Amino acid sequence: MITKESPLKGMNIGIVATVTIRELPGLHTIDLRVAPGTAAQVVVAEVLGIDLPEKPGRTRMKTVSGGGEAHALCLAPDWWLIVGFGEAEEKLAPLLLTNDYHFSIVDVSGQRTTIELEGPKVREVLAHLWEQDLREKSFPVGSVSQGLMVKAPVIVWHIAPFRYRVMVRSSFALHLWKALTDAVEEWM
Amino acid sequence: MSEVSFIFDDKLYKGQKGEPMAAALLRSGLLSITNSTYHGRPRGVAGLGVEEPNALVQMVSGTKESMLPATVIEVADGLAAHSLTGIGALPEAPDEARYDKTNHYVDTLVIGAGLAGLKAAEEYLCAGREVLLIDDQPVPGGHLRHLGLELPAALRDVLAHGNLTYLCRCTAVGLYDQNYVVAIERRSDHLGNSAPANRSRIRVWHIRADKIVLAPGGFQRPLIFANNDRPGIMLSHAAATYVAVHGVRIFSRAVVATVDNQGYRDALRLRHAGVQVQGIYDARSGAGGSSVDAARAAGIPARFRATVLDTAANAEGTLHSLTIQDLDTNETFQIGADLLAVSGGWTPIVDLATHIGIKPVWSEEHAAFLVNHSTDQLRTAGMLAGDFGGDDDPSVFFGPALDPEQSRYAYIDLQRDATLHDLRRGVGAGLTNIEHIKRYTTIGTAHDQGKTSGMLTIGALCQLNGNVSPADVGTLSFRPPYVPVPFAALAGRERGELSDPVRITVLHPWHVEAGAVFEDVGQWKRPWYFPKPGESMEDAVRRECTAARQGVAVMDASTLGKIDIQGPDAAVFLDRIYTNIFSTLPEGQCRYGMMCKADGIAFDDGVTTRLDKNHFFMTTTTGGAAGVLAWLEEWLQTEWPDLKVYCTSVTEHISTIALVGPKSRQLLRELITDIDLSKDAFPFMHSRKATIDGIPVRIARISFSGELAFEINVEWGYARPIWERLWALGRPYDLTAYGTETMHVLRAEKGYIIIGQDTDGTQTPYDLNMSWIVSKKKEFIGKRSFQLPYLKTTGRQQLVGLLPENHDEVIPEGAYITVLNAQPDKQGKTSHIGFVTSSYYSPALGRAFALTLVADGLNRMGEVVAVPIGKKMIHATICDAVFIDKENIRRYS
Amino acid sequence: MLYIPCPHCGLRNETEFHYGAEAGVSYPDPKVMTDTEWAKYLHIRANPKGWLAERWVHFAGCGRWFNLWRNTITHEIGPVWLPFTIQPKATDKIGEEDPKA
Amino acid sequence: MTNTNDTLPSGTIGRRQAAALPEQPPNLWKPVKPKKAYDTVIVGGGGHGLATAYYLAKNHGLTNIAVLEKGWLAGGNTARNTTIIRSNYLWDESAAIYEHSLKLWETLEEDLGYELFFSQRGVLTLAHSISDVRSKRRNFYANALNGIDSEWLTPEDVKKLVPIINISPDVRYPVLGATYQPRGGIAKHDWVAWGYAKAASDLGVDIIQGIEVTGFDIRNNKVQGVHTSQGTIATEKVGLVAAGHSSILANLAGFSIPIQSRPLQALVSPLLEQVLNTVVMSGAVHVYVSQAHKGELVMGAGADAFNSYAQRGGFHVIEHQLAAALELFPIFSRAQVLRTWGGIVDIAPDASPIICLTPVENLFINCGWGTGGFKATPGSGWVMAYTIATGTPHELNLPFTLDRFVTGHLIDEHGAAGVAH
Repeated sequence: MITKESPLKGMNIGIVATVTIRELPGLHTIDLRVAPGTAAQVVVAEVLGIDLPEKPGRTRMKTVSGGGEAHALCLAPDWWLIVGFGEAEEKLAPLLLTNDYHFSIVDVSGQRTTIELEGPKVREVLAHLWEQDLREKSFPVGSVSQGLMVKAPVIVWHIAPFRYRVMVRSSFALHLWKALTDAVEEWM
Repeated sequence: MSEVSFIFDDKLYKGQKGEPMAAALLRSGLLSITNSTYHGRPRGVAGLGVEEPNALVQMVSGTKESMLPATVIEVADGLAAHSLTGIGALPEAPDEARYDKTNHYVDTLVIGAGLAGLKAAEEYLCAGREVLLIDDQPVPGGHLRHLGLELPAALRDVLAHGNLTYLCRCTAVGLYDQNYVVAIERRSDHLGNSAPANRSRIRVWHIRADKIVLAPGGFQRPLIFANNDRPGIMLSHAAATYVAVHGVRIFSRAVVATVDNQGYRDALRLRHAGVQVQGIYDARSGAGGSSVDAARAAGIPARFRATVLDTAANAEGTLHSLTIQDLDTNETFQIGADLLAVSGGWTPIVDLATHIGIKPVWSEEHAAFLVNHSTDQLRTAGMLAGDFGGDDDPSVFFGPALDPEQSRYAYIDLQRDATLHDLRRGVGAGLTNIEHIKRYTTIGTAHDQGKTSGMLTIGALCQLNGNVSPADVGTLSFRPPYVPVPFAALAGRERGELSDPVRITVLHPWHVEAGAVFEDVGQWKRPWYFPKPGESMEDAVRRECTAARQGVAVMDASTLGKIDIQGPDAAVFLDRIYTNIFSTLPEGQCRYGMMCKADGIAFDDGVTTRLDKNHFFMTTTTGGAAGVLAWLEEWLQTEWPDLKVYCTSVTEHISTIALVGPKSRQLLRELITDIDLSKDAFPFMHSRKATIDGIPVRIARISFSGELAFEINVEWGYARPIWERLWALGRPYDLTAYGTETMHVLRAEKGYIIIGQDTDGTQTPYDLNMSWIVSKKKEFIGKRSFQLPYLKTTGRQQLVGLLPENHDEVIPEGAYITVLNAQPDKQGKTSHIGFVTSSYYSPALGRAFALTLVADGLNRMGEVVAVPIGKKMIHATICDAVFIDKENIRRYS
Repeated sequence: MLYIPCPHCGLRNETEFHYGAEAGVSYPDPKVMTDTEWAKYLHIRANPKGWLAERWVHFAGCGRWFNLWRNTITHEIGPVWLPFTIQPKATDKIGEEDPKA
Repeated sequence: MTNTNDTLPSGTIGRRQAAALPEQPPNLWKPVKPKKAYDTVIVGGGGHGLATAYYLAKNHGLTNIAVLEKGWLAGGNTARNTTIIRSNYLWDESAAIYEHSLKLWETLEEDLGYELFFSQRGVLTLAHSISDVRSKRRNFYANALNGIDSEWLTPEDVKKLVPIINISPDVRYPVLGATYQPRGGIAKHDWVAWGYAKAASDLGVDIIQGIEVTGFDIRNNKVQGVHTSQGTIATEKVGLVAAGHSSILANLAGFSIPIQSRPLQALVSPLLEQVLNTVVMSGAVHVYVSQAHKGELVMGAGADAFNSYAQRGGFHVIEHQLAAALELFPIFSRAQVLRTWGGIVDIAPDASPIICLTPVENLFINCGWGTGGFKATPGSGWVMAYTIATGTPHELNLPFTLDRFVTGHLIDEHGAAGVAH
């Protein structure tokens, strides 16, 4: 039996008093591209049964069969990352074949590795490496943003109070892990 | 406060924890701290903070940082330093300290925690703003601290406010566009040997604020007179503070020379602290104000229209007596003194404001350059904005008229030993602009960047140019940083393995275990070759090559750029991007393509597979991945929005394993059982879906070696287990792993180019002998440029092969090629016809060979040419660039 | 470190963007170009002192191209607009002279 | 001539004798008011403009010349560069003109009778990857054929030359080798300009500061004069030599040039005991460093990405550069950044200069030196003077025409040079 292997295999969970850093392996993600305000977008949203937030930086959540959480992260006006929605592809595949609607779906589960940080000092730790504004009023729970962290392309997702997910391009995962565990040094 | 002991110039001193080292040294009677940089004259503490021009030290303890003013070092147990003559030293010992950075966003940033800064902070807090207050002192209050006064209760409340963050020992060093401030927080030096190990020594703050308030305060100016640099001559505010606040008791007879009321205030403080103030010599013709009256009431003799002309020193070189001059009668007289406190007026700190191009404005009323600025983004406050407080009416006076001899010892920049004499020479040489004077005299170029000498220079120029106004002279330009910042602080955590990302494939750990030697390809670490114990690189590469040509070998090609391209116009789009046609490519088949920039120069290549009618899978070079995706997006977004195409990077979603060699099919059959891998069922340049234990994979018959070869594309996470399985099955076949070097040899044997190695950014596809890939039927990016005169000239360099006479001689890559017996011209230049782009030993050929770019190469087949390597001359023959299997039997097999 | 207003993501540090030089230089029809005209398209881009209409792409963010006015002397940033929309005047926001007006 | 000895009394406390600069001459250039007319007007009083005027007077006997400077003399890139001098360029055309320049440097102090602190301490260019090594070695072989002194050094050789450099294979981008040009070095930038200014002034050239060119008097496509902030000056010939403002002047004269003006930053440390006697460049990690005569470290950074005339760049550029510098030179950890500044570099599409005739008769242009201008000062002035005096390009600047962008005959130093300080 073949099972997936993470780029961060063997990296122990980094726990300090103020921040916990852990990998969330095997997160299913797909890139959805569809022009905003088109019939295609409406139909795709219908088929997925999840409304697609129209402003980059916004996210939507829905519970899926089995009680899991699926999320739609708006990364650009015509670009959404669909997280934790395994059936998305097969649901949309037939629609794609009709060629009536112009959109694309690509499984990118391997493209990024997800690291979750949690704890009272999580924002201070991230601020060492993340140049964007993390203030609650600028980046509240439910916000998502793309950018660079120690030169690695990442998606930062404020998923819950004092809990952030950093989705990093997999080839950079180990580099970012080292930088994050280094950044907690003073918050032990 | 607790008493601590520290070492200075190998002697033990006592001090109060946290007080400036300068204060402790003075209290112990150390007046003369060092000798000046060029003139070797004795110098002592003259200032109070970062403006200090003399007392530079090198730390011997801690991180051993050099060129720090003793006026800003806080004494602590275990601290040790020695004096410097203005030249620092870089210690060999590694810097063990930790340096980090942080990014901070805030509504309002207030720079300076003096009264003005604190009041501004209060104002914005009341308006409901979040405020970041930074100040370079260890405690808030600015001058209050120097006066030994406590903060008023109201301002203490400001500091306690929940919406205020206050950073002490934090210096704003640069103000940049769009309200961006870089600040340096010194966090552990003051703790001496009790600093926690995990605490960063210096933290760089990157601050972005909606509003910035500049309240930096100012520096007191000295005066220009002969021998104005002796130990015992200090800024009056500094002298009074050391005496009154830090209990310096070494002065008995003081004299004050002033041009403003500050001199009177400081005279009073000296007097109250028990120092005999023999007189205040005020260059002004008269002055009023409470401090003037108070000084008079205290019985301190004050005299107007008088100032210091010259000074004399005792045997130790410290101040002994002064010559006072009556500015009306020019009469002079001597007076003994061991302290001369000078007050030449105040200079607001305009540095930060000028960083973003704001011009300071001269105010006659304040006798200073001010920045009185107020916009939505930026506001100045306190002294900088013209609020000098006190009862002042300062005047513009920088010193008495000095004769040439006196001016040789009238110092303007004490760090640079630059004098009024030097400045006069500059003016005499015809220099009028202050920037020229600065460069001619080096004034303002030292460690203190002219914090006190700048205004003196302006003042002296005013006098030399016939008493013009400082407004006409203008200020020197200030540049970041406001105070010197160690390189290490600015490097932060970007050191060692964090200095730049290391990109690795999911198979990297396997390569490490297998003992691979790696090469850096951009940010990627790629296996270069896999030496067995005792093998040289040459041995390993020959073994790997032979395995690929005769058995079966495998490589990790996952670093290739991969782009998923979908949409009804995908084929049309690729036709415009690639020089060759893709719309005719049948589904399930692959095609090699080349891209040019609009200038017709080849910039990337790779194999693209048509998965179905509207769906393509593009591969790019490892280095070109990001650039190509950006290129595609740029054209889609900014030129062809009508095209219905979406591009998605899957570089790290899909891992690519290249299985190469005559036995590759046999081996693959054991791994892939659900599709027919036979030559006829699965021809060259075709692609098939398959599964391995239910894991979906895509197999493509793509060959970068010319051998029978398969590429296994599988989701990143599955690559390692599948790779492992391949190895288990491969044992009987003596499966061999190979790296980039072998890949290069194999592709070069077939004349396959590598963009960036066999090109240098000046080759068209024609130059690469690839006219076959340039479609005549359609438009594509770059086509027009092929018509430019120079790009279609004959005789351009073309890709051809080269075989050295000596079969074992691998010609160095980059070597230039000449005709036989080429001779240097009279300038010693030898003309060449091209150069070697790739050169290897080929086990398959049993000889060395090379790829080259040679002028008119295709018409030089068989020509014997020379490759000069130093004194040595290699002879070689130009040949076709394909060395193996010209008929391509192997890859089709 | 410029602070650049991405029309989709908001204000972001300059390091998230790539520069695209003068805005509004569209790909001409290569077939009808003289060498000189073609060379102009390839190599000549506006380089004024003052307001410049220029292109940026938010490569590290949404990946979108957009245009903005920026003053090359003060680094002041003016109006932003999307490709294929009407180019505003630099004056629309700041009240400076628009060199192209 | 290499000067390292001090001419003023030195401090004795501390570990090192303080090296001081000698006194400057009592006279530099004569302050003059502009005349109504000149034979030739040079627009731009930087190093290149002053050198052009000097060689026009010295080599071509033309002395009725004015140099017009908008600000203060040599206050542009001449005052803002890292003073690196070398000629080991890849392409034959580049190598030829930079080598010509270097040969002029080697006799310039005698020629001008002015101390320039021209110090041929050698220039190292490091390679950090296998492809980097390949291209640097190509450069090395190309130089050999062009008769330019160049050596290939192993990391161990580099370490011998620069003991403080870290050649450990463990650093992120290890030193894998280097080219070395022994005749390369540095000079004191301000003094180079002043030396040219003084010599030109002594030959009768009028050097005028604080005068801005606002337009050109062009009739029948022929330049007749320049309009300035101090009135119109008639002239037969005009040379535009104003790095950082070339596009503006070209537009005033009615034509466009393929130039983008970008900020290029540099920084300096306080005086430090000598630790570095060689110029070290690394395009791969953007480190360009030398230690000046007085003891300060002078470092160049990479150019900023966008057009700007503000003479300031982004601080992040400095931060990344220092991180890279510390990987190479751990001993720099406690060196301090004393001052940073920015210049305006004119960059052509192929990172090579433009020195040629223009669409306007008798109007000549010299620009596009990008990051390589200082080292070219003598050669640039020399060929520009020839071109203006004779009305035709010298063979050395023949390849560097505006026309090359139409024919496609670019001289692409991008691939070869990166940031070619």
